[in-house]
Amino acid sequence: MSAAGDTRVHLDREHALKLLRQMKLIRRFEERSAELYGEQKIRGFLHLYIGEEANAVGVMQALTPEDAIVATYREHGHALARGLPATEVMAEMYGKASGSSRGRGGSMHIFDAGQRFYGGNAIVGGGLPLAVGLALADQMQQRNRVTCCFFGEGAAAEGEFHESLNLASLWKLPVLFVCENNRYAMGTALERSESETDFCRHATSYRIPAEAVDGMDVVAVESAARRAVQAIRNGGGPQFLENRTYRFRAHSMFDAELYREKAEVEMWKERCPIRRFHSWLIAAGVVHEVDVAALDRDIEGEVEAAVAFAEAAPWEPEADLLTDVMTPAATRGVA
Amino acid sequence: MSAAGDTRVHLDREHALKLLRQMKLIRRFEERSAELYGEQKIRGFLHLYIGEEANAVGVMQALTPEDAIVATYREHGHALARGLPATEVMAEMYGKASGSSRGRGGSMHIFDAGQRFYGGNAIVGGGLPLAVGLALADQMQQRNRVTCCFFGEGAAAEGEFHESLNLASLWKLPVLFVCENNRYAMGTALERSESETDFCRHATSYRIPAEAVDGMDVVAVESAARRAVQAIRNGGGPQFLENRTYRFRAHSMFDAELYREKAEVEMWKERCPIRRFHSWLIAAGVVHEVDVAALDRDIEGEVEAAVAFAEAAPWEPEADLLTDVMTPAATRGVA
Amino acid sequence: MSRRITYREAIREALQEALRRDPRVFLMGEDVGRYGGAYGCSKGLLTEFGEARIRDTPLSEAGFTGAGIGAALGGMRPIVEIMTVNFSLLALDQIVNTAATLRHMSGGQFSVPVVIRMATGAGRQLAAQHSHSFENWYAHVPGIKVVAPATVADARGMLWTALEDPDPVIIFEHATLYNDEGEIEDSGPLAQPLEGAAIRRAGSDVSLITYGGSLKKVLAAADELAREGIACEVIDLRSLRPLDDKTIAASVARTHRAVIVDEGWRSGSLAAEISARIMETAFFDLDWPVERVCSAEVPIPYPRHLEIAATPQVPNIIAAVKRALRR
Amino acid sequence: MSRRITYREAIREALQEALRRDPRVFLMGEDVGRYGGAYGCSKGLLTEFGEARIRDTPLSEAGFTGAGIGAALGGMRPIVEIMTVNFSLLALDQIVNTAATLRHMSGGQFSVPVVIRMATGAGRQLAAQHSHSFENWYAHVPGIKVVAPATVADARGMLWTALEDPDPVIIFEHATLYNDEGEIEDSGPLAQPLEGAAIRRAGSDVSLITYGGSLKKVLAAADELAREGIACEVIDLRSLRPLDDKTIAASVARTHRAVIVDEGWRSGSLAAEISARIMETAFFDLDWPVERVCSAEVPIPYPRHLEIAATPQVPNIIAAVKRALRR
Ligand SMILES: Cc1ncc(C[n+]2csc(CCOP(=O)(O)OP(=O)(O)O)c2C)c(N)n1
Ligand SMILES: Cc1ncc(C[n+]2csc(CCOP(=O)(O)OP(=O)(O)O)c2C)c(N)n1
Ligand SMILES: [Mg+2]
Ligand SMILES: [Mg+2]
Repeated sequence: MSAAGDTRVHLDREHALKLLRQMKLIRRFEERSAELYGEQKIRGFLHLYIGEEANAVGVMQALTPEDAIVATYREHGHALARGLPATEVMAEMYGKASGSSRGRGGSMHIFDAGQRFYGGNAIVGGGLPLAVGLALADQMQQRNRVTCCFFGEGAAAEGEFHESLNLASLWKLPVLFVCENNRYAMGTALERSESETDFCRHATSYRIPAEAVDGMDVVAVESAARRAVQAIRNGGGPQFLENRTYRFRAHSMFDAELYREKAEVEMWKERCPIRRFHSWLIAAGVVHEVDVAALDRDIEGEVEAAVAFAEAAPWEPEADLLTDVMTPAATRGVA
Repeated sequence: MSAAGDTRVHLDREHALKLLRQMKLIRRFEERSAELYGEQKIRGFLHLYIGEEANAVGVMQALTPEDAIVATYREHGHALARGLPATEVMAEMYGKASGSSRGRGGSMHIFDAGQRFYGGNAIVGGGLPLAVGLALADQMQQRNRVTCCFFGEGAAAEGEFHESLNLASLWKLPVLFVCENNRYAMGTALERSESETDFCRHATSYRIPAEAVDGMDVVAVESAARRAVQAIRNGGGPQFLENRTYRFRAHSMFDAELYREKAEVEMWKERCPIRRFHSWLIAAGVVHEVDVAALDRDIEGEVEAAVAFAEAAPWEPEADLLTDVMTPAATRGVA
Repeated sequence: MSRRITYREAIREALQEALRRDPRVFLMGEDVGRYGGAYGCSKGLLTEFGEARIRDTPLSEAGFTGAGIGAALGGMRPIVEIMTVNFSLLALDQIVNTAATLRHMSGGQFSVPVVIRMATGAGRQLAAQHSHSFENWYAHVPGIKVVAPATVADARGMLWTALEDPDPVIIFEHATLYNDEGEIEDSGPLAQPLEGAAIRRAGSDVSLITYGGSLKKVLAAADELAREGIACEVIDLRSLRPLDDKTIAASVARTHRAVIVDEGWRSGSLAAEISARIMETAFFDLDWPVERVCSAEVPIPYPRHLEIAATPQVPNIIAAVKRALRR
Repeated sequence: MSRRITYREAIREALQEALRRDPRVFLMGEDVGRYGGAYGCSKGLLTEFGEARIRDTPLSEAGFTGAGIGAALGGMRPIVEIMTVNFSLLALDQIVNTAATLRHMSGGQFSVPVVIRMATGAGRQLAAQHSHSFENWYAHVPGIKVVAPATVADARGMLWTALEDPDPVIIFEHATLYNDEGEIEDSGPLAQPLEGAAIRRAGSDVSLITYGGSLKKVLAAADELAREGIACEVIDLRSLRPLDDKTIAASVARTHRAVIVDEGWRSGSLAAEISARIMETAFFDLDWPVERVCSAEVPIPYPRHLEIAATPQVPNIIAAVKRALRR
């Protein structure tokens, strides 16, 4: 692993296995979630991150526990990569009281105060101003922390994107903007939503340094994130990454995928971030197939344990429906 | 005057006098309005355009009666330059029933359907989507018309600016965006509201061709507007002008102007678009002092006639308060 | 000739008919084209009408709603689809400050014939940010009309009337209705009036007043109550602005009791307005205070049992009726 | 020791006190710094507290309001000034979908101690887009508190309490109040509770219920009615969410008649909610239906006589009271 301040990726065996494990955990967790959705254990909207794992995993390597994360409704991957327990994330997807958000949020609203994981925001673009504010709080309190904000390329058309980037740049706030450009916003292809499809040009129009990254390559993502985070910590103000990636699955479980060609999906699947990294590690001799097999067994166990945990977890009692709409009087003044 | 399709400015005597007259009319009209505000004849907010006259006047030369105009709350100048009768504009400022908007809108909401003058919009940024829609209607109905949208540089920080420019570019709509950069949004200097103060860079980040113009030079403005409008009529999609200008007066009649130096105002006043054009015309021998003196008398008469008209005009009867909240049944289907 | 179709099909047919009938009509919104609409209402329309008239927009609620308003001013008849009421907050400025004000503020010079459709409501476990009911907010604004088709026939018939209306019309489609089936009379005129409430069931004991997604719950409650000998009159408001005071007052004059069922949060709900109007128009007819069955004042939670607990349900309605009848 | 200051001075003092007392407090919004605030409330504060804590923002209502919410999450105590309620529509998504939902939706993990101040109301001839009253909309949303200081003492005292509150608090300042003068007691505690209505005048004939900018009109009407021998009880709601049902119900139980005065448009007004609550809590005490005096349902016009005709005025209030008393 890399020491603080070092922006290079040190791909030793330990770190390589960590990256691979996190990506595989997300993949397996989500495949299982899709099954559970079919079984109606998980309800509502479910947006899978499958295909995009390298982004959350790569970026998180550059962050410390003091940094903050703001994500979207497609955030299981970010939550797991951040280190939220798979058990609690799965219980949240079930809507159980042991879930990350006491089950109230479900798949789209995973929060974890301890991990500084600020959701789980399901209004497209809505998380960006929040990230700006978190960074402002850090700046005003002279804390050398980063707020990392993930959003899709579709969000870039929203007014809140524009206002947030301008504010962050104007006030030189420590925000890492990570645009996960998976080429579609639901069924709307990038070219139909953005007059300028090169997001770095957007970012630099606010004088925010930007870099486009291969979002199917976890090492490339980690490396770019480390550079960007270091620039922020050095007082360089906000930084922007455009992670070029792809979702292999439908937008949500309701999506018939009428808007893209099977061939395109297949082409991108060829670039699967897990498969690619795996092959490369084997070829380079950093890890061996037995390691990977062990990892797979381990992950399988972790995911099944998460499912078992969620199954066994209690529902929040109906009597608690109205708790925590407002902060209870007892805890006031503590916040 | 220039023929359609010709983007050069033909500064013959007639055209020169027209430009000078329009600028002077606006100036005199507004000076008189400020007095009338002091006399409480005009109430509410009053935002003077004094100093910025070259922009409305220059741009309007490039437009035909079929084109549409969308402006802000600082729109008396645009209204007069568009050819709305001073009488009706003044009556509107008084709130009289003979006003452009039957007196209901006042200074901030001047409308004229016949002139395709679509306000008079007092929500900063709010006119931009409207302009996009008007242009969309023209495009869909295969009418070769332009919609010209004026807004201040402060509006560029609003989300609606971003969304509108993106839409206009994406759909190649015939919109001329005119950013009147007078360096302040109320008391907020440009540098405090925009991370990138070169608006052409904003425009090009949506792939909209842009040009910065000396907004204190009516000929430069006319010339740039003609080029931009021609590009639009030729199917070039939206175009953007950043008109660099300055307001000589306070933001509104309530403003104590704590936020800028007298010296700065004085420096800009040196560049007064009317004085400059006047001197240049005299020096070049295009017009003579007698012409200008005649113009001044004429304008004085026009403004005083407008005031007299407004004074004599009736108030809308209270009984009509609720008319035209909805379209009356009788006129339905006509729209 | 009558046939059974779903609410979704009714909307699709209505869209198709409008697009065929009037070249000025076009549909725009997020994913209305290639995706076929978030709720599938416009599936297939892109093929028939092409990209210009079935217009996918970027995620820019304020921008494209404002563009719809502008296009209406420019002579088109836009149907703007805002995916759901939750996202319409981003477009509210354009609707309130431009669409609703333009006619009056310009002294009657302009009409704004834009139709804005959006899905609304809870019931699909979509949690706090995707389960709002802000019909009451829109119904508060002078200068617009607000309707909530609760039946397949209204979904089929109100769109055309809305398009013929010179003023902005907001159509609320409750998200739990799209799969529901209903009868359509093809022989008669399909168009349905925008205004006027409908009595969906006549009864003499109590007036149940509701709209949109709650109608089916109210009808179910009325069925159950009928088995206990309680005759409910069920009023479907249909139009939320303007409200049909006459139908409501006449019903209450007959029944002397009213229960309003509204999925909005209770405080400041549309139900409050109706209660206040009954107070004003039928106070001396009332034998019992008007009851409201609304959503609990909590962001709607994800788990099924809590979502059910938070929103009006048949048992709450029955209980309210029994309170009103002192049974 | 008591002294007379204006409502504007009261707010300025309250801001100053908060900024001095708590280093986590800062003020941000359009033109709060160099300009001194659109209504002059923060004049001079930039000099004392500097740019970081008196933070001028670009015209980006959604962006900076959301940033205030985020800063509150991050441990600060932001006071966000949205120039007026009219522009707050642009920030509504952030307030409703983030500030109001975060605590519940996260299972109680976060509090959002943000204070959002904004001017509201008509009365200054600012026409359709600058004269809104959307207090009712905010009062509809669970997860936030909404207050409307109508007196100088409340303007001085509620801000600090709001800042001590762990949840989002929206403060509405009616634009016609800033120049009004009132007494401040410097000897006692300056802080005023956020919740609870205040009886501004006791009386036994009718309960007049109001808030914010309408209070002075209601008090003037009560004065005039007193001369005719009619004793009005005047209730200033102060808090619009939560509402103080007890004070209202107790008053109506004494007077048996109520008139609500609310500058919002009538349909879906806050007055409707209060009327509905009186229906629910005091129906059998009522001798006459609750009356509402609200704004006419029209975008507020610019000319003085029409603005007056569109909004509640002393004569309308008097007429409503007389109707209620059948005089
Ligand atoms: C403001 C808003 N508008 C619309 C939606 C519905 N919606 C949810 S996700 C989505 C697509 C977003 O695309 P993108 O930002 O690219 O993220 P991705 O889903 O591809 O990760 C849409 C339109 C929403 N949640 N919020
Ligand atoms: C959305 C919105 N926010 C705030 C205001 C208040 N306001 C009116 S004009 C103005 C400044 C606008 O500056 P700019 O766009 O540069 O135009 P200028 O007045 O300089 O012509 C502000 C803040 C408003 N009318 N609308
Ligand atoms: Mg995407
Ligand atoms: Mg400006």
